[in-house]
Amino acid sequence: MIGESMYQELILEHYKHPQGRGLRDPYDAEVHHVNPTCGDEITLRVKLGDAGKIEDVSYDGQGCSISQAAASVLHELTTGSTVEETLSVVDEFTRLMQGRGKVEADEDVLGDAVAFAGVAKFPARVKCALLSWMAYKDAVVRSAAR
Amino acid sequence: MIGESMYQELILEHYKHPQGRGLRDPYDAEVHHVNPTCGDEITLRVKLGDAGKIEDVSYDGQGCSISQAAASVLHELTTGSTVEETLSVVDEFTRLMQGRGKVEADEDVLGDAVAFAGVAKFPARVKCALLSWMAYKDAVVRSAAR
Amino acid sequence: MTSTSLDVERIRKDFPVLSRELPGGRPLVYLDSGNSSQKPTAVVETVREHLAMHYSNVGRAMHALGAESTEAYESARDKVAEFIGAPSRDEVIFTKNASEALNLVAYSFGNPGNTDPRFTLGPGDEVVISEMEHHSNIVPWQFLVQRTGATLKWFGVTDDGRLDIADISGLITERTKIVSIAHQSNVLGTINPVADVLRRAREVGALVMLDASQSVPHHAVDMAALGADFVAFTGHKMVGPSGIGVLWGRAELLDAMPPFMGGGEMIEAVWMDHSTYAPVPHKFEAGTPPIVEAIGLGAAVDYLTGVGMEAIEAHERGLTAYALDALREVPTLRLIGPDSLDQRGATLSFTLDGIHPHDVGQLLDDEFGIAVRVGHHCARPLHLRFGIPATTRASFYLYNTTDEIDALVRGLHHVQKVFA
Amino acid sequence: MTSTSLDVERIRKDFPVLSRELPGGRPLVYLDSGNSSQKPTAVVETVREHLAMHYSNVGRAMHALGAESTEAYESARDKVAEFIGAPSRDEVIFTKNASEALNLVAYSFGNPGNTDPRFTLGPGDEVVISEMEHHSNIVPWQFLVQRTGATLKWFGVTDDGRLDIADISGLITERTKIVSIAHQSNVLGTINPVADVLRRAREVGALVMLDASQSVPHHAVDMAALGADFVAFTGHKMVGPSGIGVLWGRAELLDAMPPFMGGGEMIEAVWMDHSTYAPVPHKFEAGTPPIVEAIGLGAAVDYLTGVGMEAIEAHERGLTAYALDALREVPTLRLIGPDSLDQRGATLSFTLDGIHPHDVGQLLDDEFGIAVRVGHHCARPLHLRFGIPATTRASFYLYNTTDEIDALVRGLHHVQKVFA
Ligand SMILES: Cc1ncc(COP(=O)(O)O)c(C=O)c1O
Ligand SMILES: Cc1ncc(COP(=O)(O)O)c(C=O)c1O
Repeated sequence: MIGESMYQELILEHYKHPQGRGLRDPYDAEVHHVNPTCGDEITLRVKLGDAGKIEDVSYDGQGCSISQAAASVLHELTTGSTVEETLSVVDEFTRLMQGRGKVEADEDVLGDAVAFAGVAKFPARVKCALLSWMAYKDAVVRSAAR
Repeated sequence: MIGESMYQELILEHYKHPQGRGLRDPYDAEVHHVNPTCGDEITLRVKLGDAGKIEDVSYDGQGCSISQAAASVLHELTTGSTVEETLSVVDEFTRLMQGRGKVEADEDVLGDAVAFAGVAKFPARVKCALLSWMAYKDAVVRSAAR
Repeated sequence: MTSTSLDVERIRKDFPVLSRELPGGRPLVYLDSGNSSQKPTAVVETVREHLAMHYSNVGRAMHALGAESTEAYESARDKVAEFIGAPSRDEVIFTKNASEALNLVAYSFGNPGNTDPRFTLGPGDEVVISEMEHHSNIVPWQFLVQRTGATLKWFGVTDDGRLDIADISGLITERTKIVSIAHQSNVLGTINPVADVLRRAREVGALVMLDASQSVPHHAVDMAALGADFVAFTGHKMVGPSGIGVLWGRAELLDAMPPFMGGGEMIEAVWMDHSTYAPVPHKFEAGTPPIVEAIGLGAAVDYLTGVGMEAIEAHERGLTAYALDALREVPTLRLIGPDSLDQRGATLSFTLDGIHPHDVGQLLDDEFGIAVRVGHHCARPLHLRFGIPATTRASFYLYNTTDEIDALVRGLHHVQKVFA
Repeated sequence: MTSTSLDVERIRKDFPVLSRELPGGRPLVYLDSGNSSQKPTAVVETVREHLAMHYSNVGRAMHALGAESTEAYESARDKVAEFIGAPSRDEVIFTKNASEALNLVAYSFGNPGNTDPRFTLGPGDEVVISEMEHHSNIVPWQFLVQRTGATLKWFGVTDDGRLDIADISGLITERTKIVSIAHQSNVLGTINPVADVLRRAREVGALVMLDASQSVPHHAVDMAALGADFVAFTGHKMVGPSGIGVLWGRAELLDAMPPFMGGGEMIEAVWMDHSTYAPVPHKFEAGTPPIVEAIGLGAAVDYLTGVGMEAIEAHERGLTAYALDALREVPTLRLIGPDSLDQRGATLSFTLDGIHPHDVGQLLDDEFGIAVRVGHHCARPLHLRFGIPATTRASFYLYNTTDEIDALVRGLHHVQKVFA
């Protein structure tokens, strides 16, 4: 077992016990994203609250443990934060994932999401990890546009 | 200086003192061949005699020493022999040239033309050596067809 | 144990990476040769030695190094020609990979400058492929029909992973200009019934291309006996270097085809407004070719010939029999492809209930150093056909052992435990 | 002596072949780097080590070796991008050589499936090249106009070997879709006035491609500063392996172009009847790429950067000055190309009265181990322009010395004696 194993306990935990899974009403925007190369899918809803806060992120989907766990972590990190805060987390997560294993993760910003650092070395898996996060960014833009 | 130098004395001799050079009348067929990759050119005439003998091979051309010496050697080897004999020399010469330096030359058949053995290792020069010989083959076919 | 005349322990010593330790002290269990094979020292050293001590451009250079490189490069062509039983060495064209070889042939059709009726293509004409093709034998033909207005048709695949030739006469018709199918599937392992396809194609005057990327590395394949018109394969899957592939074609067809790429080496003479082209094979080798890579491929076929293609085939057959048995014992494992040894190679793709192949592959690697391939293996339509997004694939080669298959089975049990 | 900050004796030790003895005990005097360069140990060892110990397919593989290969391959892209000052790494596309890069761009025009007006091409549209181009920058455009009915036009060359831009406005017009010229001529050594060509092209909205095969190896070339739309170059001329070339293009153009070859790796999703494509650079990298070759090119640019491109340029400038002087003393020698240091690289082509270049080159090699190139150097139209079938060409690189130029001059005197 190597130090940087992709399957951190935390990822498996989120996979087996996903947080906030299921599609909930009401919502401001719903998006459906697919990764055509591996068939991973996610449907994701965003509900904005007061003072630029994210009131709820609800989702449903299918795919590998990385894609599913990433959605669960996303739910935890975004719900209750301001839109602005969450978008900077998304940016940091994207930077980490696209860094090909050479980027140092900022734990303060990423929290639990640092568990995905090992994924960055596998380009084919990066898309799995990013699927829900890209869907979230998309949904936020759409809900803000309403 | 390496053993298999391309510039055998004999080749330089033929280049500096070409045998039978110049176009002569009468003739049965005349051909003009060009090597477009290096610009070598030859005009060659064949006169058939009695009993299937080659009475004269006359030629004019321009190009590198290999192409010019090959024409001179060709003149020597063909004039006075039967068409059949000369064609088997052409075949053996072609085999040697296309053998990429791995074919053993048959000295009995080739005579002076074995001096060209070193050329076979340089694909770009093989065409120089073969130019007049291919022209000769072509001319013989044409004169026989008349 | 497999019964074979191949000494696998001795062979493993020829492949330095096989004794490597992966980070974290894992041994390497390489079961991904269908994706790309490992390289024996003989190939690595040939590449090194040529690059370091004999390198120069080929063909055009007229000096000692030029002669050495040209001689080595053209000898590699001889070796490959002999290895595949090509009627003529000039029918062996070096490309950068199998994909280029397939694209080269696809681009030969429907070129407005070429009037040879075998290579004209337009509305009403048809191209036939199959549902089990690698993307490299699908997309070039999609491009072709998009450019020309011709129609693309395809063989289906049966539930047990065979080419469905039930309606071969309805599929291959007088309108068919070319049929291009895999000789052996890179997912199913299926070896396709080339003779049946050829027979029908000949009836209607269609050309036949085989994507032999998965067969030439594993079986003695003879061009003359095979009887196809074009065959593509790739060096990196047959213990050769990356960056080198092969197109074999019948000389009279290659002669009739327009050139594909233009540039140095493929010309006879160039004027500003037109050019004439070199004879094959050079007509299709524009620019400086993958010189050292071709030479490395020559060393690879020498190596394979030294071991013996029959011995390799027998060894892989033994491994496949062993693996088919062993995998049957893994709960919920579903094999995608033939479950008998009949007309199949050493490639086994499967699913495990409720566990995504990405997770299977990554855990096998993470925990045991077992390298398998997961995903759609560049054959997405085949996976759609079976209603699954992805499979896990183990593929064997001359250096694999039954111990490694045991390790795979143990690994799969572990994966099932982790995700239980 | 040349004045330079480059320690040529130390550098020569990095290239094992330079201390090699040729058959017959000749030392090697390698003056043919314009054809293809030699390889330093750093490159050879990178290739060897990767092939032997870290090899696997890239991108698609999800295991330890796959990660190592992918990381090394994509790092090579980073290195090349940085080396040429590419605004984005995704603009660096790996091809098999410069010829493929040029063909790729030429095939992007006039594809019936692509309606982007920058890439449509038909009767009335024009493509502009020049009379000094390498065949690889002529023939692809001939193919293009043959396929589409467009017109090919070209810059002439002045008597002193410069691009004749006197009538640039008449040549590049509103009808011009693309101008493709050499950055530096492989025969004349001339460095072309890119800024003038770009200015005119921008006025009329034409795209500009540069064949930088002879400039990138020898000068610090910066894509952003250069301002062209496409740039092609090739690994084997810049101390890299064979089998690898580069196309750089502006991202927004690459995005707008249709794919060239189809296959694995260049797709996003494939159905039997259509496909969607991956973003650049992968969209243009069909099939298994030249993996180890790209990694070797990465080591090559590391090596060049380590020596310093400015130092290399200065060293070559010194050699060129020395050679221009030295060759002036050889009776009847006629230089084809600029005889001053102004806007020229370290490539010198010439003729000797009454002696065919083939004989010059072969004798230099036979007797002294001096490797020069003879012939038309894949630039036949340029030779026709000067009314000669061929030239002898000496081309220098970072490892050449003034002693080697002295050897060349002695050799030429000898050649003249033999053929006197
Ligand atoms: C100016 C120029 N363009 C293009 C090429 C073609 O490069 P390659 O043979 O690597 O495709 C060369 C070298 O052969 C060249 O010198
Ligand atoms: C059946 C099949 N065809 C074509 C290819 C493409 O080969 P390459 O990637 O070398 O172009 C592969 C392997 O990737 C394959 O398995």
